[in-house]
Amino acid sequence: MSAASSNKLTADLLRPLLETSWRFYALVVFLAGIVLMGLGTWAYQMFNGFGVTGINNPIFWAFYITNFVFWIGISHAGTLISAILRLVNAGWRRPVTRCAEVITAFALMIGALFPIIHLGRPWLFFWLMPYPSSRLIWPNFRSPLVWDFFAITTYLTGSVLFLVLPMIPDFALVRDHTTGLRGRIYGALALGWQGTPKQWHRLESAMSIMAIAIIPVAVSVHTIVSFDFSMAPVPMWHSTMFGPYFVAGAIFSGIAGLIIAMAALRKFLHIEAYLHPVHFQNLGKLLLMMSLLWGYFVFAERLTIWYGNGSAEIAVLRVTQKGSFAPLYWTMVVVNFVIPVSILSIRKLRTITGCVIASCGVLVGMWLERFLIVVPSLGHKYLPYSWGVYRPRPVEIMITISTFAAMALLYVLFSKFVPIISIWEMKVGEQETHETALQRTSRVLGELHP
Amino acid sequence: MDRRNFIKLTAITGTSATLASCGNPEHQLIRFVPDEDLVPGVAEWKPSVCPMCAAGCGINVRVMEADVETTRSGQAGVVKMAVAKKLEGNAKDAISRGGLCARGQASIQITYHPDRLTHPLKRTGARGTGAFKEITWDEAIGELTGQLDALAASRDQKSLAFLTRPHRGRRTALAGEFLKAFGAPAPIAYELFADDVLRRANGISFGHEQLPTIDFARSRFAISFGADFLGTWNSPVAQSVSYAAMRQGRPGVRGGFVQVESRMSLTGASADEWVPVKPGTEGVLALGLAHVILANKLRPADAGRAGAAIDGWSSGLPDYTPARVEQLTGVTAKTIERLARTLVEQQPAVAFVAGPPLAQTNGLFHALAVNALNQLLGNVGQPGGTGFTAGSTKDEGRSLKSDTLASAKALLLDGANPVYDAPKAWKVRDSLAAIPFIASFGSFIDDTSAHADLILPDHSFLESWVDSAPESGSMDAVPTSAGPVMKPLYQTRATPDVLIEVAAKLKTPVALPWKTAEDVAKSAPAAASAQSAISNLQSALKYVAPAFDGEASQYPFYFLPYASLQFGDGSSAHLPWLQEMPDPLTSAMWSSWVEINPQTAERLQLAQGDLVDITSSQGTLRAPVMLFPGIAPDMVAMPVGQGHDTFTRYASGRGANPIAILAPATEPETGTLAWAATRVKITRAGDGDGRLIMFGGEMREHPHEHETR
Amino acid sequence: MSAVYALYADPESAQRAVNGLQAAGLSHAEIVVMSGEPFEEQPFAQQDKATWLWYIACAGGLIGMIFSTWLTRMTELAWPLQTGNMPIVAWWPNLIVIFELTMLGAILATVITLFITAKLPRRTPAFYDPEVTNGKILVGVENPSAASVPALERALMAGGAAELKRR
Amino acid sequence: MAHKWGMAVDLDLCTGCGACVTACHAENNIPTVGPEQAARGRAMHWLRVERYWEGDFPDVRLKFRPVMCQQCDAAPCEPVCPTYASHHTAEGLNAQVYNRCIGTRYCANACPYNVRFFDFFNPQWPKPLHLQLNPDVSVREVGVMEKCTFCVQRINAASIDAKAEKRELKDGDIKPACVQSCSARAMAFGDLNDPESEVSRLSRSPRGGTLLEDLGTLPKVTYLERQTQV
Repeated sequence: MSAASSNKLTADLLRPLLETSWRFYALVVFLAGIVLMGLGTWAYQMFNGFGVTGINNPIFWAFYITNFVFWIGISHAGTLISAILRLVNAGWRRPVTRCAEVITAFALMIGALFPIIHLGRPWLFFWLMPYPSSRLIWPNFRSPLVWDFFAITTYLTGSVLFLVLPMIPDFALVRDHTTGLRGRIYGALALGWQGTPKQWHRLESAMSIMAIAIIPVAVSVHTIVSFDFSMAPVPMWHSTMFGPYFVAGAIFSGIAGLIIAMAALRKFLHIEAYLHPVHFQNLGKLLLMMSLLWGYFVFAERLTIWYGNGSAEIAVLRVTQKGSFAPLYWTMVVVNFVIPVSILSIRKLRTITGCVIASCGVLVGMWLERFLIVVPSLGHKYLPYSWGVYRPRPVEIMITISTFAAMALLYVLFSKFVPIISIWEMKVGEQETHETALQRTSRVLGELHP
Repeated sequence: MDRRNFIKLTAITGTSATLASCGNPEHQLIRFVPDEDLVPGVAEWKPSVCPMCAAGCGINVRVMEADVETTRSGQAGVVKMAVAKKLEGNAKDAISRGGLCARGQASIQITYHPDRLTHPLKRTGARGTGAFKEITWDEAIGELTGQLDALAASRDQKSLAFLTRPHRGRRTALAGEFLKAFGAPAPIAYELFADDVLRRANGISFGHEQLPTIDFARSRFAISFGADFLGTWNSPVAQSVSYAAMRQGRPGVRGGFVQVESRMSLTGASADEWVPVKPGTEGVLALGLAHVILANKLRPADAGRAGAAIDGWSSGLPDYTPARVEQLTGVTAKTIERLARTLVEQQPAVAFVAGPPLAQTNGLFHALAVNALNQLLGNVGQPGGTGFTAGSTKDEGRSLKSDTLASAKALLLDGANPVYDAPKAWKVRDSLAAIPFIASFGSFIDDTSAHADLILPDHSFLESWVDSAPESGSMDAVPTSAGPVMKPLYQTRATPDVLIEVAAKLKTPVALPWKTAEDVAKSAPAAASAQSAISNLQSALKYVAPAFDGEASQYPFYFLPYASLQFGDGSSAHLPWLQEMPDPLTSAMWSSWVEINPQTAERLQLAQGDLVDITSSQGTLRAPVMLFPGIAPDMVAMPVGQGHDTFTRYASGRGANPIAILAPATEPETGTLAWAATRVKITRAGDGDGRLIMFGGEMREHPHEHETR
Repeated sequence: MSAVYALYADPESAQRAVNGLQAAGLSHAEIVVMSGEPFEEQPFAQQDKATWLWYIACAGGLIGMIFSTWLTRMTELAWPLQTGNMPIVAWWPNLIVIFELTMLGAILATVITLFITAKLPRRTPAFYDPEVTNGKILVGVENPSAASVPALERALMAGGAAELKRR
Repeated sequence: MAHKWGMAVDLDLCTGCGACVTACHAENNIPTVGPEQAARGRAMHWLRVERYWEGDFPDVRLKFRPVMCQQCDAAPCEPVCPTYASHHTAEGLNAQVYNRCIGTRYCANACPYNVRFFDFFNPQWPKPLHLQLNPDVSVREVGVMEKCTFCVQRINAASIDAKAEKRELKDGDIKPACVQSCSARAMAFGDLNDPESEVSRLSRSPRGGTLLEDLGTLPKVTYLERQTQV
């Protein structure tokens, strides 16, 4: 490719790093404020006891676990999607992958925080980790919460590396385009990258291996999250389809999150030239597919329960669909299925705006879905005398809101300090002709089955 | 490992496996618990008597050493002393036989109540404001003797009134002696749910003016007319023990049990057959059963005095044919026939009555009618029937009427709380206001003692000598007494000691046969006076319809205030355990409520928890709705116990007091309050505001079984 | 250190330079190439392709599997408490932990190998030119013997270098 | 042979009087949470008496069922605990080690009987109510799960006394607070491994059954169905 276009690309994608408007600071201060309030609320909860939240007997899990599942779900945006796209080497992935992988890393960090926030004695959370302690206590590997610990650790490590490795050449680039302290910092981050053929080869093979490794891990993570529920003999939790159901839901909400993030970046970083409507088109199609898949899962689940007519399950089914949870339930159905399907299945409507609208709905809907999995079942277990109701209180609401702020904040800061679109991959993309794309695809697939 | 270490261990891990865990890593946990958190100790068991009701259950008290912050001779500090830890029924006691009801279990909190009075008090503010100041015992006793001397000086001894609760054993006897010697009238005993009507009836029918002891254990069939004998009536623990023996105590024999009432009580819940009747017609049903038995000559017709008390008995009760009884009671003739035959076939069978039926204006009739039926069944004084415990005493006392306190110039309060549990119409508040001097011996400031000028707080029962002479509950019950199980926590004094001291300090001292509270408790009761008491009836009784206060057109609902399982007549509403104990039938905690039949509620568009105004001719109160399938559609019921103006942090201003809106109707023969003879109307006052607190969720085990999916 | 190199605007001329240097008798280990992006098509980009990375990843996975198998079994036996009527060593749940640690092993092995073989991280290299990240391709020789320099320069120029640099 | 502690509840005798509920509070230092917290569903009753209405007036019946920890042999609450705070003891009890509990509340969700309770706050005993606390039972701090222990402190006390007197435990030596307080003798406690014990005898009754049997939790509390007069 011509040096000119290469320089233009570099300039465009470095602009966010080099130029800073007051809006950026305003946004950061605003978000940081909310995050601090959230932390304060958590401290308040720890100091006064869990009673300041709305949970009660028998509804021992509510907002926090809902958020946990929600954020872990969102985390499936990136790594999984970008890994798949890398493997099939979809050309249009290049501007998308990094935005996606960042979501994964941050969403995982936030999600992994909730099991700790929700502990009665959070200061003892480290008892979940296997280490030789003087108490001679090891964690109980039969507990799905311990499985969570291992799954999330693996997934987080994997995703962060998956995100960071392709950033090295871009750090080198920033290093060469900046001076002074900033230059030295990026220089350190670049790890002395030169760009010799050997380095390029190693990097690319490593990425292929990671892509292959990360996919089963991602699937296992949300399956294990679903095990948190399906291992307990609780009506409508104890289900064999929860694994795939949760994974589908996770990818569903993940794509929605990605679309929104991309639209935001496109708007605020003025990189319309690199995030084209076609990217949204394609992601929109993916979202449509996942929406249909989700609908299929929900139907399969509900029909089985309804037809089976087990008294405990029916009680939960009834309270969600007809009872006090019905408004939430039907809202979920509309925003998760009716709206996305009707918008995205019409080509004309599958615009950036259309996709964003659908995605916002899906985020709300998927949060509700998790809430409707957690709470109604706990409130309606086998002995009706012990049924209960749940009302959230300001504490858990505040903490929930602040995690969304935290996500936004991290994202804003990241796109400030790292090229949110992988510059070198863009260059490769531009030099790559259609034929070579095909050859490459076949080669990568060849690597898959040596 | 010795007991001490063991207790340490359990204190730490709070689980088993501590013993098993020698060699098990679990004992590693110990070093993570700071030593000061551990309270090792060894238990000792001491006998006492439960004070919560007149039943007089013998209990064992678990006593252990503890550090107590207390004041000894003006010196505040921490002392090691033996304190009570738990109350359990005494297995050797004829009444409790090792069992103890919820109220009994919770009575330990009387001793440790944070709002218990710790020293004598003198009123500073206006009466009823509860403004008091601390004084010494010398001042307090000086004040009391001064007031009594003043009465004596003005030759006005008879205007000294002593207000207590019935059946408080030797304590009442002491008061009686004191008053007699001082020249004042006998003590006034008041209790809302007193059984005077039943005692009178038993006097008439059987010559025992006393509550019956029912021998369920050897009975094959029991029919109870409104008696909540497993919950709140008479001697629930003893009756439960004996009831259990009737049900499962004999191989191959399971005694049957039918409950006749209009609102399902705790007892009704255990019945094999629950027979709802129109309020105030229970006696008619009893005579209907008797009619069938007589008409079919199923049993010898003679029912002695009991029969003679019923008009038309000798002629086979012509007015009580099943058909007519069905009209009056609402119980079908078929049921009456069947029940009558069962009563005769399942011998020995026993019939008894108590509670709401006797709280009607025609209460005595119901009691006599059931007595006659019982006599006809032929098991009075027989195994499996009713008997009368020997050796119980009858209080020589007066009962409280609307005018009893009018003449009083000085009033001594000992436990009774009429401001709370007497109908407003009696104007107890006003009479108190008119009395120049009021002294209370209570351990708490309650609705009544809030009006006192002087409070001389008594020890708690665990700190004092106690005695009991059970009136019923077991045929082999004997009067007993027991010493204190722990030292007093505070600057309190045993009321008997106070009375004795006052008696001696009066200008013209009053001679009492006792020197200390111990003597009083140990002294033998006066020779069983109950047996001798035989009352007679001018003429045999016939059924007259009960008179309800309030026109049915204007006040469409019967209003039933019932003794609550937790609070009885409200005297234990200040105990947190009982406040938080879910009511067995409704699962409500910390609340009062009005029970309404779901159909009625639907008609009035009332949902669970909605607020309603309940209005009688006497006034209005507001309470949340409790849907209650076990109550007649034309009746509403409220538990007594909540709605205190003043009764410690746990009960003050909580809920509503149904007694407040009762009409002052009385049973003519005994003049006791007919507390079930009021009618009310209900108007919706708004949506629920969370004042109805329930522990339970659904009230049915399969809530939606009849609905389609 | 010293180095002689030239910067090229397009891969073809860079390739010509490489060919020239090889003609001048340099082994391709001596020829240094740097680019701001991988150039799959050019022969000079094909060197050093062979790698053990795939096998090392599998080995890492195996280590993870063995470790986790030992960990789960060992801890369950070290703390032998009955729960829910399950065996002390409960394989079903353990398999989940084993799977996760297997994957973790593979991932870590891959990344570590990457860093080692690509000689990362290291200090900002002495022999480097920021122009590389502007799309230029660097071809040169490190520490050339003074005698050979003119020959090398000729070879590099033959490639049609934009500019020739020496340090 | 090791003991296997079990309980039998005769629903034909249970009158629903609630004495057991209060006795349990008195024995096990269960805090009173007060009206505000009770309204939020934080009331703690290790032992509750469930009541269910059947039918409508006038043909209405009421059914009581005391429900405490069923001490399941295949307890769903145990394996889900990440720290072994909830585990099975040699004598078949579901032990709950408060010190080891970090408050995931997973066990409470997994328990089909809803008999596990969470300390939402540090318990309060306005002085001198604290003098009543039973020193044999630890007071639970905020953030941990607690539940019926079959009055393990009494089990251990009796075992120690028996050991001291160099004898075997006899049937009836151990009475948990609820069993002890029951006037109607509706509850029996003892060793299920001793076929002669009262609890074993009752558990074999044709009226006997366990709660939510189909879930396969193997509870050690047997309920004897209520009889009806024929």
